[in-house]
Amino acid sequence: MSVLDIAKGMGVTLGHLFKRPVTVQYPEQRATVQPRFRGRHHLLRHPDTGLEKCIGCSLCAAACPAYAIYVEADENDPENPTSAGERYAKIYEINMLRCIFCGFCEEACPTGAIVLGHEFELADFRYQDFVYAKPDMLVGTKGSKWQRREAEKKGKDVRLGFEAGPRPELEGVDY
Amino acid sequence: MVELETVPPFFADKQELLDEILGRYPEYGRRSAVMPLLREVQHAERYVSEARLAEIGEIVGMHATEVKGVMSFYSEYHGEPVGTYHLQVCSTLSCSLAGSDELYDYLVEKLGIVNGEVDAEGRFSLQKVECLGSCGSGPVIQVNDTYYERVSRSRCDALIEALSRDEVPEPWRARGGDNEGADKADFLMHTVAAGEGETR
Amino acid sequence: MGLRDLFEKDVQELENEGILFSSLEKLVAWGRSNSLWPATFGLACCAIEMMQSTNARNDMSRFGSEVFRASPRQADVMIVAGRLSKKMAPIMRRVYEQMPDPKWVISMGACASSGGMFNNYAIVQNVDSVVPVDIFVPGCPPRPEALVYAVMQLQKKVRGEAFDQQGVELPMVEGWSR
Amino acid sequence: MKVTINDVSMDFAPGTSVIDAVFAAGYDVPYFCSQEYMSPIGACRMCLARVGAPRKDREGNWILDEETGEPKIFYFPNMMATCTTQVMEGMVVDTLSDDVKRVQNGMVEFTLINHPLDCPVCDKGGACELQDRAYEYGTGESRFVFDKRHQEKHHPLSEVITLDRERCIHCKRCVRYFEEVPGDGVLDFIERGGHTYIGTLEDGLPSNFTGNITDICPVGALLDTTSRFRGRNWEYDHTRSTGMDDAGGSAIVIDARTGRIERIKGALNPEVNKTWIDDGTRFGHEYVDADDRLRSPLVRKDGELVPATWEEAAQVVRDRLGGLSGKDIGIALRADATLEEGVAAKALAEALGTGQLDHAPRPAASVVPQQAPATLTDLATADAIFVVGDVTEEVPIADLRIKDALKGVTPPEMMAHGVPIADLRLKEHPVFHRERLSVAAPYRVDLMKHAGRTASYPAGGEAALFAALQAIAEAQDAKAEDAEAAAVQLDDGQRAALGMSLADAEALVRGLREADNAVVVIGGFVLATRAAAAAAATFAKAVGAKQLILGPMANSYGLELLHVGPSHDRYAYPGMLEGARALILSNLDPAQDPDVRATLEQKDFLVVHDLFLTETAKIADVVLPARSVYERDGTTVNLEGRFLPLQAAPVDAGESEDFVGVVGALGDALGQRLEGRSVRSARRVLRKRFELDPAELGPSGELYRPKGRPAPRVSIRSDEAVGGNVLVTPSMLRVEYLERNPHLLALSGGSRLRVNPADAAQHGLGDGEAVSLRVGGVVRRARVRLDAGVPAGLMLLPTLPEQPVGLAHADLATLTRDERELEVAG
Repeated sequence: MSVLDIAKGMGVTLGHLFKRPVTVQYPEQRATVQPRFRGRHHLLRHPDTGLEKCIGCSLCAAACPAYAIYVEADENDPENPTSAGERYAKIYEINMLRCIFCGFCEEACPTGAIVLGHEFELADFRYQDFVYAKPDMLVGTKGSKWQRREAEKKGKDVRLGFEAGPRPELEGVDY
Repeated sequence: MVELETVPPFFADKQELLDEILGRYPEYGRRSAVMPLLREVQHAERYVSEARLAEIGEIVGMHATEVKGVMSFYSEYHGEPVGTYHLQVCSTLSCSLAGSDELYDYLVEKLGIVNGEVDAEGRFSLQKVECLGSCGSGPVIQVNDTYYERVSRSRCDALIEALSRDEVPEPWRARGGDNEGADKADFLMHTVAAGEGETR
Repeated sequence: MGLRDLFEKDVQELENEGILFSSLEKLVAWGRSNSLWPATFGLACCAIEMMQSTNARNDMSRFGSEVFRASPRQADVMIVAGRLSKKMAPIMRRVYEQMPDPKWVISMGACASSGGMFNNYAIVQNVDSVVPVDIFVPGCPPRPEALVYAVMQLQKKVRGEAFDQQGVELPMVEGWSR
Repeated sequence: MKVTINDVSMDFAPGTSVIDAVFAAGYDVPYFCSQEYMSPIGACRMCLARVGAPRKDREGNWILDEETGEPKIFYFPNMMATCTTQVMEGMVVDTLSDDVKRVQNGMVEFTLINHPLDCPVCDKGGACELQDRAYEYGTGESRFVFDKRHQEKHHPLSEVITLDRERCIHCKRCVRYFEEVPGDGVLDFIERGGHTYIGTLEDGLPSNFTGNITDICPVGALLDTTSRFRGRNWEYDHTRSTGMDDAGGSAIVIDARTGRIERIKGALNPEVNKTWIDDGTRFGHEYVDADDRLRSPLVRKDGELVPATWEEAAQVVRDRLGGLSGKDIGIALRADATLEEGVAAKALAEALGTGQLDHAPRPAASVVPQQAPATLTDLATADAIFVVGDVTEEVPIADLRIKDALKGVTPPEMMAHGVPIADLRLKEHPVFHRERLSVAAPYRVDLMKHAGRTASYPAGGEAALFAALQAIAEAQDAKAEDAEAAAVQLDDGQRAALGMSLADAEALVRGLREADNAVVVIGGFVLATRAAAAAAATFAKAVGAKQLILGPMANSYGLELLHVGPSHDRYAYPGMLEGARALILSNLDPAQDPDVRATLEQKDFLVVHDLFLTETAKIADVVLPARSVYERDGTTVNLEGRFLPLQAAPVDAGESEDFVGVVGALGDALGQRLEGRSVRSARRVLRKRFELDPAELGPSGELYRPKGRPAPRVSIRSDEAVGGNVLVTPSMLRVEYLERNPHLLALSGGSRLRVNPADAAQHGLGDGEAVSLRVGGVVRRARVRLDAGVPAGLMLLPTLPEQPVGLAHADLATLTRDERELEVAG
C-alpha cells in the first residue's frame, strides 16, 4: 500500500469535513415521517355529525394477528347516540405493546373508523400503562399517554417530535 | 280477545249464512271459508276490525294473525274505517299516462287528504290502487263500486261537489269523439299550465 | 452581591440571581443520565433499528450513549431488541447479572415487551419476567427515533422525573425496587 | 330408487326429497326455508337445481334414447325446488352446471335486494346462512343501485325476542315453527310483495317455546334479546351440554365470552329434544353472572362471615365435625346435582359414618317406573296419551314430543348427512289429532288446548281418579268376557273424582287399551302421594300402557338410581333438618321457612354450599361457593333414564366448586382419599355401578335400564299429609333465580299467585298486586294473577326446590301486601 493510497483515503475523510452533517437533531429538529407510516391508532368521528365511526363490530379484533384489540359493544341510546346506527363500542382497548402496527385493523374496519397515525413516541415505564382506551385514541387527542401525562403535569401542551405529510382525516374534527 | 267482549260477534245472528258459506267447502277445507267471510264483513262494515279477524279465525280454525295475513294481502279489504265515499285512483301505466298522477295530486289538494287517509267528517277517503282494468278510458276514479272514467278537472270538481251533497251522480258514459282529447288533456302535465283548466 | 446576601436571601431568590443549589444525588443522576452506555442485546429485527439509532443520521451519542459495549462489565443499560426465546432467557439473565449497578433495561419492540404476535410456547411473553425492565418501547420494530425517545425517557427516569399513570413516582432504577 | 346426482348415483327410499338426496350424495345446494323437523314449502326458491327423469310410453316401457339406447332423460322445463321435489326412479339431478350456477346467483342477488348490508352490527354476523350462501353462491358485487326497503328495526316481539323487519327474507321458518312444533300459531306474513313483514295480532308470543325461532332464523331478523350486542359469533366459546332446568335433559350449547354466559342455544339430540328447547332453559341463565354471586368461601369468625381460602374452610369443617358422631351429621343435595356429585356425597357420608343423606326435592313416590318405562320417542310415536299433571311446566320437551304424537309423523330416519333437511311427510298447517290426547289436572293447564278429552279433578284426588279409571277398566274387562255383564257402575264419589263425563272416561280407557302404543304421563301431583302413584302404576298396567314419570328436577331419576338417600325414613331431608346437629346443605335454602330457620340457628354446625348468600347461608358457619349447572362436568339422567353428559362452560366463577370439589377439599382435610374426590374417580364408581362409561357417552346419550326392579326406597312424606288450600304447581322457570334473570322476570311478570277471581274478590286481592304469603311455612312473595281456570277455594303457586309440587297449607292470615315490591317489568 503506497502513500498515495493513504492520501486518497484521508482525502475522502477530509472531504467530509466540509460536507453538511447528516445528523437529524431529533428531538429539537423533527423527524420526517412518510405519509404511509403506521404509528399510534386514531379512532375517527364523522366530520359532519361528530358521531364516532366505530360501531363496535370487533372485526378489527378478529383481524388482529397479535390479539391486541378488545371490543365490547352496546346499544346506542337513541336520544344521544355515541355512533351512527344501533350499535357502538362501549369498550375499545388496544394493547400497544402487543400491537405490531401491521394495519390489518385499518383494512378490516367496515366504517374506516380506525386509522394508524404517525405517533411513534410511545415509550413508557409501566406495562399496564400501554393499554390504550377510547379516550386515548379518539381523533383530536394529541400525543401518547405519557406525553399527555407529562404535559398535564408541566402545564405545557404536547410537542410531537415528528412532521408528516398531510393526513386530513387525522386533523381532528371541530364540532 | 278484548274486542270480542266489547263488540257483539258479527256472525252471531247469521247462522244460516254461516252454514251456507261453510257448506261450500269440505270439512278439512274449512280454512277456505276465510275469504267469503271476510267479504261479508267488509261489505257490511266497510272494514275488518281486529275483533272480526279474531272471530273469523275462531270460525274457520285459524289464528287471528293468519286471517290478518290473508286480509292484508288483498287491497279491497280495509283494516281501518274508510270514508262514506272511498275514492280509488288507478295509478298504473295507461291511466298514469292519461294523467292519473295529476288527478291524484289534484284530489289531494282538493280534499286535503293523502293516500289511505279519511277526511275530517269521514266523508271522503283516498287511495292509490293498481290497475282497475279500464285502461282504454283513463284516468279512472272508482268511488266505492262505481267507475268514473275519463275524469277531467271539471268532471272531478262536479263529482266531488255532488258527493259532498251526498248525491251519487250517474257515471257518464265514456264518449269517444272530439272532447275526448280535451278531457284527457285536462290532466296531462305537459299540456296544462296552472289555471288553464278553468278556461275550458 | 456580597457574601451577606447568601445568608439573608432565601434559596429561591438566589436561584433567581443565578446561584445554583444542587444536591450531590442530583448531580450524580445528571452524570449517569448523560453517559448511558448500552450493552448490545440484539435478538432480532429490532436490532437493525437499534444499530440505525447509532449511525450518523440519528446519532445516539448526542445523548452520551454511543458506545455499545460488547462486555456487560462496562455497560449501564441493556437494550433487549427482539423476541426472547425461552432458551435465551437464562443467558440474558446472566448478562444482566454481569452488568455493574446501577443498571437499566430497555425492552425494545413488541416481541420483547409482550411476545407480540408470537404468542407461543417458545417465546418469553414479557422480558420483564426475566429482568426488571425500565422502559418499554412499542413498535414492530420501533424506528430509531423511537429508541432515541426511549433513551430520553430513561434519562428522565434516571433523573427521577418519571411517574406512572397513577402519578406514582418511579424508582431511579427498576432493579433496586425488586 | 336409483337417483344420479351429478356423477354419483345412489339408492334412496321413496318419498325422499331431492335436496336430501343431493346432500346424501355429498354435494351442496343452498337453501334458506327448509329446516330439520319442519315442513318443506319451497318458499325461498334458493335450492333450485336442474332435475330430469325418464318417461314411460303408453305401453309402460321406458322411452329410449336413439343413440345410446338408454332411457331418455326428460328434463323439467324449469329449475325445480329440490326441497319440495320427490326422488323418482332413474332421476337425474344436476347442481353444478353453469345454468344452475346462474340461477343460484340470481336467487342470491334477488334475496339480497331488500336485505340490509349491516352485517357488522348484526348479532347473526359470522353464523348467518345468508352470509355464507351469498359468499358461496353469490356474484360478489351488487347491481342494485336503488333504495332498499325500509321497515321497522329492532321491534320487540316479546321481552326476549327482537325482530328486525328489514333483515327478514321471508323464509317463513318462524311462522311454520309456531304452527307445527308447539302447535299454537301466532306469527304470519302481513301485507304482500315487497311490503311483506312478519307480524302478530296476539300480544307478545303466547307460547313457552318462542326462543327457538332465534335459532332457526337464517338471517339476523329474529334475535335473542338477552345476548343482544354481547359479542360476535366467532368470539363465543361454544360448549355442548345438557339443560338442567327440568328432567327433560335437552341438549344445549352454552355460548360464553370472557367468562360470561351470553346466550344458550338448542342443540341436536334426535332422541330427546330434536333441536328445540323451552324458554326457561334458553333465557334462564342470567343469574349465573349476577353480581352477588359467591366467589370465595366464607367462614364465620366471631359472628361475622369473612372470606377465607378453601383450605381454611375445610380445616374449620373438619375441626367442627370432629367432635360430632356420624349420626349427628346430615348431608343434603339439590336434585339437580350430577351423578358424580351424588357419588361424592355418598362417599362423604360413608367417611363421616352417617346415614342422613338425601336429595331434595324428592317426591313421596319413586320417579323410576317399576314396570314398562316409556321413552320420549315412545311418547312421540304414541297413538294414545293420558297426561295427569301440567307436563308443559314440568318437562316442556315432553310437551313438544306429545305434539309430535298428535301430528302422527314418526321421527325421520337419519341420513348420511344427518337429519333430513326436507321431510316430505311433514305438511304445512298440520292436523293435530286431538282425540289421541287426554289431559287431567286440577286446574286448566296449557296442554288442554290440544287435548281431545280434558278432566279437571279436585286437587289431591289423583288416587281417587286412578281408582275410578281402574274400576272402569275392570268393568270393561268384565264386559269383554260376557256381554251380559252390567255396564260400568260408579258411585257419585268416583264420578266426582273423574272430573269428566263417564262416557269420556270410558272412551279414554278404551282408547288407551286399544292403542298399540299407549303412554300414561304421570306428573308431580301424582307422585306427591304413594297411594296415587301406586294407583297410577296399576292402572297403566291394567290398560297395558307405558309409564313416563315426570321427575321434579333434572337429575331426580339419576340420584334415585344411585340411592343418594337416607338409611332410614326419619333421616330423610325434612326430618334431617330437625334431627341432625350438624348439616351440610348443597344448593338448598330451607331457612325461607322462619321456623326451620329457628331450628337451624340452634344447630352446632351448618355448612352451606350455594351460589348466593341465601337465607340459610346467612346463618351458616361455613359458606362454600357453588358452581351453577352450566359450570359442572358430569353426568345427568333424564326422565326416561337416559345418561346425558354435562360439560363445563368457561365461566369466570371465582373459586367456586361443585360438590365433587367440596368433597375433595374435605377429603384432603380429613386425610382420606374419598371415592368422589374428583370427577374421574367418581366416574370410576359409576362405571362399576351402571356398566356404562359416563366419559364415553355419545352426543345423544345412552339409555339405561336397571336390571330387575330398583331397590325399595324410603319416603319423605306420609300419605295422610294431603290437603291444603294452596296447590304448589310445577314451573318451567326456576323461581328461586327468577329475580336474577331480568329478561325472564320481565317476560313472566315474576312468580305468580294464581287466584280464582271470586276468591280474589273475597280476599280483596287485585290483579298484579305484590303479596307475600306463608305456604307450608315457607314465606313466598308473588304477584297476584286472576285466572278463571283456577278452581274456587284454591290458589296456585310455582314450586321451589324447598317446596315440592302438591297441596300445601297456607295460613291466609299471613296473606299481606308485599312490603318489598318485586321489581317486575310489564
